[in-house]
Amino acid sequence: MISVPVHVQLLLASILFLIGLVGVLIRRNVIFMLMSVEIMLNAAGLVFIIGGAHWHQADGQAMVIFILAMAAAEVAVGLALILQVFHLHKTVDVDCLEELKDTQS
Amino acid sequence: MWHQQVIPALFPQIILSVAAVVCMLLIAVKRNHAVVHLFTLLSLLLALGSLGRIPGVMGVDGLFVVDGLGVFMTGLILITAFFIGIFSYPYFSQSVLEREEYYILLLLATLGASLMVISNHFISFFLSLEILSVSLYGMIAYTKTSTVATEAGVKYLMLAAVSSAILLFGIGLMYVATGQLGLSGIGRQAVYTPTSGWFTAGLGLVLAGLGFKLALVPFHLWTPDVYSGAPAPTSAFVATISKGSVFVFLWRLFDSIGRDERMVIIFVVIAVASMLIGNWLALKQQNLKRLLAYSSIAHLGYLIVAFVAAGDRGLDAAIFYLVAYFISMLGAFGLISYLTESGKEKLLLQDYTGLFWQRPALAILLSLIMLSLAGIPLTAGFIGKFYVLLAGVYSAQWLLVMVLILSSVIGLFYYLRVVVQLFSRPDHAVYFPRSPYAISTGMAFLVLFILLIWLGIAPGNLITQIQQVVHLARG
Amino acid sequence: MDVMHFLWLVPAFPLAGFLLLALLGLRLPARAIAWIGTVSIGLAALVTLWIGLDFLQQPPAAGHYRQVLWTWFNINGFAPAIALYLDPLSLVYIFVITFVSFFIHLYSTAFMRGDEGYPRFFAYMNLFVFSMVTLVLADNLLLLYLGWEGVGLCSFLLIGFWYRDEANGYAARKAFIVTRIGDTAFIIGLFLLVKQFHTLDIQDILSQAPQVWAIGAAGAFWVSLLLLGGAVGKSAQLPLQTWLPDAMAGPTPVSALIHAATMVTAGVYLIARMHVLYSLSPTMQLVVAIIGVLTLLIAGFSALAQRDLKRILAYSTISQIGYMFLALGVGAWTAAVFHFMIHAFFKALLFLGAGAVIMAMEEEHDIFKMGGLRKKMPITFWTFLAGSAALAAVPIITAGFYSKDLILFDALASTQGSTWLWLGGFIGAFITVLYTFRMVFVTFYGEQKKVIAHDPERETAMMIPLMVLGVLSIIGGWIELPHAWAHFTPFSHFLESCLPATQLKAGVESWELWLQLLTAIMVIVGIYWSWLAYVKRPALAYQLKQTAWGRALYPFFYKGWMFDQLYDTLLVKPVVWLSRIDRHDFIDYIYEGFGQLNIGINKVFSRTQNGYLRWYLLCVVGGVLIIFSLILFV
Amino acid sequence: MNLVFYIAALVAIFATLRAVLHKHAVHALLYLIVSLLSVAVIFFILGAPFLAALEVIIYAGAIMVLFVFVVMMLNRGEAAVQQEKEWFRFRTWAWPSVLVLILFVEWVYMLWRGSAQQSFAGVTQGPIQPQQVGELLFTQYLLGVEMAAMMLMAGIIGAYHIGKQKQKSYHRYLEEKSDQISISENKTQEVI
Amino acid sequence: MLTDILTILFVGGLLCWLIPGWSRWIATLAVGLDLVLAISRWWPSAHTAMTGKWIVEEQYAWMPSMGASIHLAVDGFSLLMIVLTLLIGLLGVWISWHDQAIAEKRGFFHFHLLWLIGGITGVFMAMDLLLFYFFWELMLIPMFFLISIWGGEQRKKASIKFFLFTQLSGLFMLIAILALYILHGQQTGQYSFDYAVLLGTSLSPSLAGWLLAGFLLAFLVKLPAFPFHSWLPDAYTQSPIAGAALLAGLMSKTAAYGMLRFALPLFPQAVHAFAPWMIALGVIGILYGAKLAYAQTDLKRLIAFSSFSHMGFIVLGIFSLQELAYDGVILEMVAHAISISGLFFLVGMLRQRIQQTNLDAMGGFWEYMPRMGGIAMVFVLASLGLPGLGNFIAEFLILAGAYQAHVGWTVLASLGLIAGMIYSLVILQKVFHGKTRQALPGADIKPLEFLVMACLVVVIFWLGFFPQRVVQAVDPVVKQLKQISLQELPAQQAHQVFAQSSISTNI
Repeated sequence: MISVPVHVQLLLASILFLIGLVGVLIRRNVIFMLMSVEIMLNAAGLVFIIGGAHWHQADGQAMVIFILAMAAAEVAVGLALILQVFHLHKTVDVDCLEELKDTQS
Repeated sequence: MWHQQVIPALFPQIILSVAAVVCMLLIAVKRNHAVVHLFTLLSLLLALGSLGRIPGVMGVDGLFVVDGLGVFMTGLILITAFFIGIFSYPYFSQSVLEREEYYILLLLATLGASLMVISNHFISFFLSLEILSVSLYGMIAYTKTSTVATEAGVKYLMLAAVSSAILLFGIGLMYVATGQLGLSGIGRQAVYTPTSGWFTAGLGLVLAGLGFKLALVPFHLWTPDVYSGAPAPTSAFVATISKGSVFVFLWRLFDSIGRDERMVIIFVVIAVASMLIGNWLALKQQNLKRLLAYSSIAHLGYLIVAFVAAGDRGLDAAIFYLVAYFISMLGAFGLISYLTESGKEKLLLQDYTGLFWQRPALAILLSLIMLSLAGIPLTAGFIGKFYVLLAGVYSAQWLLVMVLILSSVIGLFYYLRVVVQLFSRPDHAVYFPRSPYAISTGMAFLVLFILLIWLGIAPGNLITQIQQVVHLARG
Repeated sequence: MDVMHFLWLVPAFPLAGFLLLALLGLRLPARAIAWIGTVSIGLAALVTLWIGLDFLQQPPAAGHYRQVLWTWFNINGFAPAIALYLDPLSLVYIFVITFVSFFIHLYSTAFMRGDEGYPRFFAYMNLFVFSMVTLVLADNLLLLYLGWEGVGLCSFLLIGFWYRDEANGYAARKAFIVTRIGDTAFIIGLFLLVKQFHTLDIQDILSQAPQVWAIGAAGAFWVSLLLLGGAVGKSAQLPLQTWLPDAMAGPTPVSALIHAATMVTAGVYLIARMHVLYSLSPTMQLVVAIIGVLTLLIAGFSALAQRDLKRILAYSTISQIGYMFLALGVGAWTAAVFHFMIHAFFKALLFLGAGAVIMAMEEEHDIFKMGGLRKKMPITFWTFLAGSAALAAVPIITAGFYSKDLILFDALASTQGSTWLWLGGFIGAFITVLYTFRMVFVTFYGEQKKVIAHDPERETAMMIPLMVLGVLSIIGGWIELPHAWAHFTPFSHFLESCLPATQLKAGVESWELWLQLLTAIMVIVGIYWSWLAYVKRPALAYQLKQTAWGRALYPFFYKGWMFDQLYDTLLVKPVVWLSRIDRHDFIDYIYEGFGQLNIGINKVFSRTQNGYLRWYLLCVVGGVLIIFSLILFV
Repeated sequence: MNLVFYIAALVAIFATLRAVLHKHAVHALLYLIVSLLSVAVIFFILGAPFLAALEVIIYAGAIMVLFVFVVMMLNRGEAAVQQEKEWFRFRTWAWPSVLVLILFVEWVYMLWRGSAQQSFAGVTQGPIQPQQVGELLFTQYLLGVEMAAMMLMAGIIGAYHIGKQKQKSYHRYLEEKSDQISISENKTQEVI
Repeated sequence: MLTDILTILFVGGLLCWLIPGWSRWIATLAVGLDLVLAISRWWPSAHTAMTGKWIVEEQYAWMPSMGASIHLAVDGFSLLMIVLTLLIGLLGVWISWHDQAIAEKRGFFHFHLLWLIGGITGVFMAMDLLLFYFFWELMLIPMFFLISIWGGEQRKKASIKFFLFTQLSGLFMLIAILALYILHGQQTGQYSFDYAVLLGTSLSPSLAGWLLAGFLLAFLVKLPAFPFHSWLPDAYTQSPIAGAALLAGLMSKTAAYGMLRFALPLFPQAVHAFAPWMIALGVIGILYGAKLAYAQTDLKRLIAFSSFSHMGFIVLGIFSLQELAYDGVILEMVAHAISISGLFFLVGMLRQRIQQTNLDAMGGFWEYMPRMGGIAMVFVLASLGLPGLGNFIAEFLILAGAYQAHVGWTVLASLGLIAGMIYSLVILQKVFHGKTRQALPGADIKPLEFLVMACLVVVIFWLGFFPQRVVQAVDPVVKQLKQISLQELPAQQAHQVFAQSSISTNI
């Protein structure tokens, strides 16, 4: 098969993960944030695949399947919520959601 | 593999799953709030009753381990869910929305939590966590016409998703390092690779993910927003069940991989920060739900003290503490639910001014809860705190013990502020509604009241019970 | 039946009187109050007389009598008892106390008539007599201290008797507090004694002390110093003399009883009682003598400048007690006690006379606004003159001559005496003559300046005490004649069993007559000078006041050598200032500061809860970063 | 095969970066799909053909389509791109990026340290076949599958409840206005 | 009998709450009955020296698995304090009989009052350290409510401040108790909170020092001693009269009791190392408290600070470790409880008449209330330590005892006698003397009030002239404490207590 060392593979996963993380942090559009979360989940899945490959186990893959299911469920609820937010606020700007906060007394 | 005992061992969880499905069918047939409510309560009771049928300690497929700890916590979760179910009825009956789905989500969330406390494997843990989280998204944003509930939902969803991703990445790294997903397997492997970079990095990420669920500093920022935005019964759920179950898994995880010295340092830092910052944040808080949120941050910090103390004593202490904490939080959020008037929750402390002069029983209950949270004798909270301190002193965690003391005094300040507010004479006439659904709620309050006092005065029985449970977990 | 067994009645009668008046006083008619108040003291006096006669006829075998009423408390052998102890010294004292008190009470029944505090007055006075008797009869120092504080309390209550005037309250407080300063020294002395002897029984201490301490031992020094502190406070000696002049704010009978005749001599009693300790510490004895001399001089000069009749008498009292201290200091114990007794007679008399004058003058105290009363108030004048003569120690005919002369002689002739001490006493005596007769001449001679509104001479109850005391002031001295005249000394003989005789230097007896001659000349010169300055040529006194020295010294003397101002600046003002600036307790600010600190921290952290989801996420990332850093770097 | 891995990796990184940074939602989604496809390739290379297929079908197919739907529903067009540009300021992204960069350094350091302790030189064994995965899922992880079902049920109910809009009698042009009124009412009620 | 006393109080409290109309009578009955019970055991035992250690002892299971039990026992000392508590409690009920300030929710008031008395009584009975701590904290709750519901204008702040101080310090004691429990368990294998069991635990000097510090902190705050007194003026002034009397009169005494009963016997050697510091605190407290008292313009604050000043004597007495001083401390506990209650009752009566406690509003009241003035005088005199009243004997014994060991400090402390007089006289003179500020015809003391005050007056004179009864009753305790003074450490070792700062390795 391939002889790319594991840590390089993990490096790839990490880079993808962190790109996703940056995306969550810097985008004000909720849809983009959700997308970035998907990137992160995908990167996490990649790690399981790497692990599964190296220990030659199916467990890693099983886990990724569950991750997929979870991503689907989360996206479903997430998108519904985004729609509701847009419905209520007429925007997808996450910084507009700041009604809940500590009021300085 | 599958054998006959598996089914009785998982009776409560199976009952909950079936109940969720049946509940959905009930709604499909005809929407009726009362019926669904009663059905939910009954099924929770049934699940609780089925606990007695559990044959004994056993593992299931390597995914679960049904031991004393798991059974005890399942029972606790079911009872708590039962109370939340009771409190949901008056709360949602005033709502204009469809109310019935809430109970499905409640059942599912309870299912997730009750699965988590017996999880012995990362896959089962991850899935139960997600059942819990996904149900909670729905529960938090349930009153969807409210901007705050939606906002709370979005915040919780985003943060939970990110933390899930972090958690998953961490699990992945641990998997890469050990090739195991079961806790016992990881534990076996961890002995050989205690300082492995991948393993510790993974563990650190897992810690961050769990820390988020437990709302430990610095992953705590969502708590007040979610508590105050979500419907009061949901807040009660988030504050109690969701944290308690994750805490149990945390305990199992570190029991199997051992408490590495560096990890202990991290926990000490987190505990100190949680205790202090949680209490500091609550100090001048005027919003009761936010105040409870901050208080829960601090309380989880206290729990971590018991966690760091480890051992049977630590587990005893942690479980007792959880029980006391659950009772207090349930009562507090129950009262908020109960006093909610046509969908409008009484959030500000000043809304409670003079409660004593109008509804003395409620005021006394709430002050007792506050005193319990503050850990004052006569209440369950005192024995809990005493127990945690005992565990801390026993393991010579002097720093944690001292911080616990100091921060609990900071905490006392705001608890007392609430109490004083309840008893102060109002400037103008105040009116607190008498909910038409007072009987069941009132009974629930009475039970909580008695429990608070009883556990505060004569905790002997429960302590013995817990000690047996802990032994069962080991044996 | 042993008469001595009734000793407890001496304090019990005044106490019963006090309790009756305190509990029922508000309901009783004035006459009943007067009866209770006076009769209770009279009974005590009778019992005293009875016991005293018995004591003289059949002295107890041990020379004293001890009556234990009950054990106060007993802690591992340290067991002070409520017990009475009668020996010649205490007998003299209770004799003087009960009799003088009786007459003053009698006087008061008339003097205080019509005052709204009539029952209160008699209640306090009875309580005072009880305390004073307890003080004197106490068998141990703790009980003595009880009486000691009790008389202080009564002094306080009676000085501030007319409570509506805040100045009276101030004077009362001052008296109580200043004496308390001395008392504190006293009680520390008691601690020392407890530590040393594990007992407070006076006789035990006196018998053990010479065995434990050699002469000049530090222990004896400290104990006697501390006890002296108490004595100095109560007896208004230097440096705690400042309260007495102000104490004149009380009703005049009070001044007569408490602030002249009895309480202020408690210090003398204490030192006489504990004389063994002072004998063990020659240094302290010298200190006592020096204090006495300085006090008598300072007070004498102050008296010279006063205008208030009662204040003159007050300074005079201080001065005369100075003589007693001088006597104690030179080891002339009996002389001190003798002077105490004589002084009680004539000073009580003088105060009572002054009271009558002031009553006649409608509460006018300034002697320069009086005058010419000689004719209008003959009884008062003659008795007052008798008292003044005794105070000035007019030779041979007055009791004061005998007692004071004895002191002056002993100051020179005793083994501890010296020329300087004598000289001080002698100058003091001269000044005494000057201010006494200044007072007499200004008050009773010259032209009348005010009409007498209410003639006290019509009050029999007031005149009887004047006359009795007047007689005593004249003849009282004959029980102790100078050695140079005759060996007739029954008084010191009587006291011999408890107070040692004065140790005289060798070959001094021949001086005594010369000294008496000198004194006699001095007195006559003094009287003449006073007559010259205040009757014959009043301008003389005025001119003297206008000289540079006069202008400098007169206000200085008038203000009692500025001691009040000194203490005010050194002690009172700093304390008051400190209290004022720290009224709210700076410690509290520290704790409040902690509170504020926490609130500040709360504000900081509260800012982090700003509601922005992306910030929350950032914090989660920060958390991961922290965990990683902890893993890597710890 | 190594080369394929590196190429796929570079593509994935590039596409992901574009997806995260792109101003236009639909374009970004397309980039994301590219990224997912290249990750699928890597899955394949790492011996997980079944998962590679699932990645393409479910992730790149189903889930991303959901996103596209929502983006379309919101239908915000050029204005949205403009707004994205406005939102994308220096102070918005500077600090998070710095923080993540630091995290990245620590992260890589830890991975590198880990590799020093545990060295795995690439994948040596053959791929894990779908039937192996299936067997596992239907034996040991059977309960996990059940749980996933429950999780999906929760998701569906949540999404259904939140996403369901009330029947309204107004014309759709009026809807916006009435919503605004309801918002302001809500705001006054729920202000904290 | 001990549980009976507690049960009567707690049940009586509940009854008061449930039957508010009769609460005053129920409270009177409950406390009175207890008082009779307690006196019936104390009076005979005070006559004769006791033979056994405890007069009454009872033990029930509580948390058997942790070695905690409901172990109640009393000796002469405890019973004395219990009698005192119940007496002042009863008088407290009576003095607030017509108090308008508590007219609302009177039943609830009496509930708290009885539970407060119950808590204090429990503290004096508990012979299990955990139970002791339990009662120790239990006292706070009713007190907190008494202040925060029926208190004065600043009641919120005062009640919270009070609670925070006492709670924080109490937690330190809890830690010390737990550490002691664990250490003893590790040494002997017997995990128990029982006083008798823990008494002989052997500890290294540094460890004993730390544990003692934990205990002392709680006691010094509750007493309060010098730097920990900040809560006192607020709490004392803001609480209702019966509460203030119990707070100043008895809750502070629980601290002194705790030191004598627990802190000293448990850590006899560490006590020697601490003694000089504690004495310093005590003496500073005496003088500083007196200074603060003098500066006050509010009568209640003045009395509050005077109480603080007097507590300094207790600290001084305890830590001088002398027999005389121990007796003095116990007498001071009793006498001060009586006198300070009297003063607070007095303030209460005044406030009922003029609706405030500011000294500037008072003056010349003697004219209208001579009887009350006379009674006030007794308590003022007690406060300034006039012989013949209980406080004098107590302070004398304390100082005389302290003098045996610490001359310099005692001399300083004696200055407190002067200072005490200065502020005490202010009470008398500013309230009853001086110009009449306002006419109060018919304001003199009422029969019930007179009864209450008369009881206190009688007791304080009784203490002044017949303290032997008390001395005899507490003799065994003093004998036990006397042993402590004999267990002196070598000076070098005592030094190490402070030198070693960390104990984490020792457990």
